[in-house]
Amino acid sequence: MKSLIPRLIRRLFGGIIMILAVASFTFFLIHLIPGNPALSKLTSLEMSGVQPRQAELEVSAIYGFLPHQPLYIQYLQYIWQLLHLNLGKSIMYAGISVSHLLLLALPWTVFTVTAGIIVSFVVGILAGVLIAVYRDRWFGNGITLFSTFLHGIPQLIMALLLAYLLTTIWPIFPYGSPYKASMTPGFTLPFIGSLIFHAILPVAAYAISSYGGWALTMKSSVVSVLGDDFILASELRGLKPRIRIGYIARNAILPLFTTLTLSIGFMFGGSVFIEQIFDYRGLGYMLITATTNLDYPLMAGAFLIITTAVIVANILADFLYTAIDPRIRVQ
Amino acid sequence: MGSVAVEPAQASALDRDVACRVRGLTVTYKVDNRELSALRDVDLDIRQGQITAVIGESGSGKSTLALALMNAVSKPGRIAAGKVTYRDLGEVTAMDSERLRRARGRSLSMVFQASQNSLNPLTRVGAQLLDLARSHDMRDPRAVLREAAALAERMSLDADRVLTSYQHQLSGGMRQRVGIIFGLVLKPQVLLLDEPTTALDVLSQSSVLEIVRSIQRERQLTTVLITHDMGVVAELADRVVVLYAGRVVEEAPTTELIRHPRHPYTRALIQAIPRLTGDPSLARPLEGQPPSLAAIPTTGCVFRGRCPHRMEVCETSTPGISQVSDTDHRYACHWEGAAND
Amino acid sequence: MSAAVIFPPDQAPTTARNPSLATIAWRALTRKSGRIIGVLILLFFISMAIFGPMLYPKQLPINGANLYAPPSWAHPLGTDFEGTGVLAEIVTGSRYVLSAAALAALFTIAVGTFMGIVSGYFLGLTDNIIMRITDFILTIPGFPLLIVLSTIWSFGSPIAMGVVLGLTGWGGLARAVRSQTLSLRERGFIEAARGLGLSNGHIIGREILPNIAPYIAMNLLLSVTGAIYAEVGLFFLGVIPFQANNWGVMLNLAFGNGAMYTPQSLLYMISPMACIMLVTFGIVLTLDALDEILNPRLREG
Amino acid sequence: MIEVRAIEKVYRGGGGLLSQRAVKALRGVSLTLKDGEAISLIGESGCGKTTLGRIIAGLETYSQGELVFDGTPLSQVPPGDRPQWFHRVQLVQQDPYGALNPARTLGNALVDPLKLQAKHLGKDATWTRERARELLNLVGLDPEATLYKYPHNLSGGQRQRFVVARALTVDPKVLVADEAVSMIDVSLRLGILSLLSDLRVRLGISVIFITHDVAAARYVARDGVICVIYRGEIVEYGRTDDIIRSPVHPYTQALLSAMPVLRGLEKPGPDRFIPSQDLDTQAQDEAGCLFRSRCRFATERCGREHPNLVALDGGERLHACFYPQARDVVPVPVG
Repeated sequence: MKSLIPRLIRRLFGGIIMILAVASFTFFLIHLIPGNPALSKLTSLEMSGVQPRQAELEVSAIYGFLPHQPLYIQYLQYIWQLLHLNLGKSIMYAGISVSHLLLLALPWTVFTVTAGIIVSFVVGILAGVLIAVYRDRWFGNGITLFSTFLHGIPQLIMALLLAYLLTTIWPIFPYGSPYKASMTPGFTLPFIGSLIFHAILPVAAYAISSYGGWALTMKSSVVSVLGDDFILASELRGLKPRIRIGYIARNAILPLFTTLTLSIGFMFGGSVFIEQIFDYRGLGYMLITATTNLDYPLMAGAFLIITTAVIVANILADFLYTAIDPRIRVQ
Repeated sequence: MGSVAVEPAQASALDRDVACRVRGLTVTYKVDNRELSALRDVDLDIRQGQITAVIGESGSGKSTLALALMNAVSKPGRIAAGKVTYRDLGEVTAMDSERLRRARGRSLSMVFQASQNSLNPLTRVGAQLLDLARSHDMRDPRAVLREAAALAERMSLDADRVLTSYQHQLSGGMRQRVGIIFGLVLKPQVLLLDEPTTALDVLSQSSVLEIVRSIQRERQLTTVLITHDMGVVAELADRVVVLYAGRVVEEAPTTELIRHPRHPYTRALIQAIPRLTGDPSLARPLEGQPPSLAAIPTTGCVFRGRCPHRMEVCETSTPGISQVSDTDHRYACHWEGAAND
Repeated sequence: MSAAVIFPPDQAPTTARNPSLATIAWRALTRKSGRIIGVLILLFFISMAIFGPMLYPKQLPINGANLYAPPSWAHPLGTDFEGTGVLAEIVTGSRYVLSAAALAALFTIAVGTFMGIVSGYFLGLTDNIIMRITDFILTIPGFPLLIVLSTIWSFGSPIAMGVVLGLTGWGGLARAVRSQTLSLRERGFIEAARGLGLSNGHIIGREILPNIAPYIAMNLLLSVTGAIYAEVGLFFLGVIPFQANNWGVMLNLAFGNGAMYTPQSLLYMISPMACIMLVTFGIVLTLDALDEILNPRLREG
Repeated sequence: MIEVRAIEKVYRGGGGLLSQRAVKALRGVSLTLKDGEAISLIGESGCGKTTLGRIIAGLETYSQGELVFDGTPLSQVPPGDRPQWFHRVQLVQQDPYGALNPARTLGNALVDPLKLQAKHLGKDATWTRERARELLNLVGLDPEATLYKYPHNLSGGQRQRFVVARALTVDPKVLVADEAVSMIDVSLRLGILSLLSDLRVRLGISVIFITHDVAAARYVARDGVICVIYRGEIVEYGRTDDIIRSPVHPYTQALLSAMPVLRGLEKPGPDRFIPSQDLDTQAQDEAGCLFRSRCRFATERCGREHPNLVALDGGERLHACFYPQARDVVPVPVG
């Protein structure tokens, strides 16, 4: 247990540094955008006859800093606002604060991505075990081939295919919104049912596009654990099959947690396509609409929140791993 | 001392003394569509209550033999012919998988190489002992833990600490002692030690050997010791079987073998051991390379490629078993000089 | 003592030269039929990218009377929402997709290998700095980063696109190459080379690189698939101005013009996706052969 | 001539930021090795013998002390010249499998350093080729059968011979062999050991042989010296025959006792004892004699005072024990 707390602190500290680095990146990004949007906004406000003081307040509210001040002051202003969870104001949703918009968007993404990760992880691991067990037979080879094939299909293609084939060609699932348009949102059974029904395809798109990876990784993990000395030892000590399977499963799943961190980033990255295609107003959707509509504060905010979500998820995955593996937990 | 050729059947004299009998054991591995024999036509008697050592270098088939004694040869290998029969268990080579499982770990137990990690890295030692006890339907699994703790104390280990440890918390010497605890805790009838001290430090090696020796004496435990190290054999074994390229080339009581080796391989092997006494320049290196599975000749003597006494007959005919008269000493060699020490 | 007895047959002394790379490649390819198919698929698409655009006019014709037409001799894959032939769009679009992907893969490999080897070989401060940057790049999800970058840098041309994808995509390779370099360092031969006074350049170029070359070559092909997905995705999202027709643009226009809602657009929707998947499939099959060609230990078997 | 003067090596780290712990691998070791001489360093793994060998071969730095080759201390050699300076010492590693690059032919592995040497000596490519053959013959390998192969074509014993040949390319004056036979088949070990002895006699190079096997140590350094190391300290030092015949430090006696007795040819020495405690590599005790917790002869004084390395009876032999007493622990030949 001794090494657990320092590790926790180290990881959290690293995460904060990382978020700060991303924030700095978005700050400088906005300055590098051709035409300096913040400054031109200020100029155009002043040209249209707004009081200089009033114009400054307005620009500062949108971007979180004042564009005609020295760069380091702007930077400090920006970070200071961030620390107060103020990400500025949206341009396209005029007057609405970015943090409010993103707070509304966050659950959509977190819900679908988490469901996608869990489904693909569970199904992938089961398939991986099957492949490993039947690896010299046609059944195993069949699943391997299938998994390799799915592994090769990117999220964009998977989402488009599912949407097009299962809503237009064979209209089995609903398409175009996260719940039935005629319903009023609320904690009612039909509404939640509709939410889940509409979520099947996007979650499937997430899950199928990363299922293959899990299956193949799990297969090689199981095969490598099967070759470990202690598995042979457990067989020669006559342990019951049930106990041996437990030994194999725990040892084989463990290394997958390190892959999980990479997968989380991949999933969140895929949200830009899947939310676009299935019309989910999540973080990815916000990022795309903000970018194409030149709403830079919203874009920067969405980017920052997506990255933060990934960093937080990584820290959680790391802890899960640490909690399960005694080699790290107990020194 | 003269020698006479004998039939293998005659060679095993007293059934009462034999705990395990191996007859005609041939194990093959399938490599690139070729069946290569790792063991060929091995006859062996493991004496009740004694330590029988099997010595051989890499490629001799000694690890395969260890697995075959538990009928645990796995793909791409298989037992192509022969029987392994235990006095108390019957023929393991004919058992179904459930009977085999019950025998393994309970009646026949194995201590693995020190360089191998025979423990599950994610579970405490004590929990794994309980798994072992439950797998063999012990009525009181706690009693198994108590027995393990007693064994640990005896090996000058801190029992409480060891039982609550994970594998990575134990040093190499401690792990190997824990391995021995796993091997002994269910009071097996036959104990197999596969290179029990290889990769251990000198001092750990000697204390592990000491532990094995004292427990074996106390329980009169039938023990098979598989090793490449003549020193370990000399320290522990009552009898030695010399394996070369999958064949038994010599078999004798330990002191007899070390004092009067007959087979040219055994002679060369003993001569190639650097020692602490005597003139060091008398030690002679062994020529040639150890056998590789793909290159073992199928006819004639397997050692002829490295043998200083090679004759024409060695190329064509496999040497039969000769017995040194009135002794328990057998060897397989065409060379007349082998009969004299 | 005759040598033939001492040496096993497969290790018998030979003064014969090792087989040439071409012979090895041919043997590896013909061992499994899938590998040949993979190479053929890749060759097909490469020649499509090189010669295909020559067959069509620069500006593909529009035909308002022939929207979402079924396959015909003139348009074997039917037409799109403007009546343009889908096959023509696929063929002319392949050049951009494949050239940008190839460039991106080259950049990724060059940067990733360099960073990984330098980091793993020199260790210390260099390693620390490079690994911090790598962690950073790996944590930030790739697509959102590319989208954000598109606001400050127009990477519509194949070269600019290749550079951007290369600069954002080297993290995984660098980390893998570093860990391979580290494990090679653990083995004695690097130390032995240093003890013999061989230069760092020699050690990196002659001792380390040959050992990770198979890995790098395989990653080169894998990066191609990654780069294809990335560029097609960016065009699909519409964050990059279109300079030329390509598969991503096709998907963007299809999606934006309502092709999603009509079953008649089946071929139009499926064709670019099928091409992307076919290229991926070809690459995966070829990788299998490449592994064997470049790995001296597998060659023997 | 190589002089090791009071060398200390401290490893930092272990236990994270808060509990920085220093591990003392070497605690002031001094040695002298004359040209053409053989010395065996013996001790358990983790005793510091490997670290010492690597420091002498220039593969590791030291924290204190001085390394002197032929009268020139390392501290006076400019850093840029050090690689060249350390050419005279070559390390033969324990693992002959890892010591060769699997992706390159053996010919290349031999020719690369030879090219450097050729440039150094002003020789041409013909010399390089001939020298490669000459070296392979010297270590008992057939050049024609070796040069075009990859390492995986050789057995462990052949690989180790090749590694020795490669070390000889730069005309070293010293070979450091670190557990050079422990990963090789028993039947081939003596061949490598006798190769090392032969090379020493034929080429006049000195050999530093690092091992835990006292019999192998004796074989290689039969007319040289043995140096026993425990937890980074020399605890006994002397002519090989003297150390084997009449060890005075209990640790040396434990190592000698641990050597298996070839029953039939030998019987155990009358004073033989088997220590039951393993080396605790995490041990933190620094006061008194470092061996006392495992020593059956330890007294109250051993816990208080640290025994320094002193001469036995004013002679060449050194020991670090308050109660030096020769014991008969070595097997006695019979018949």
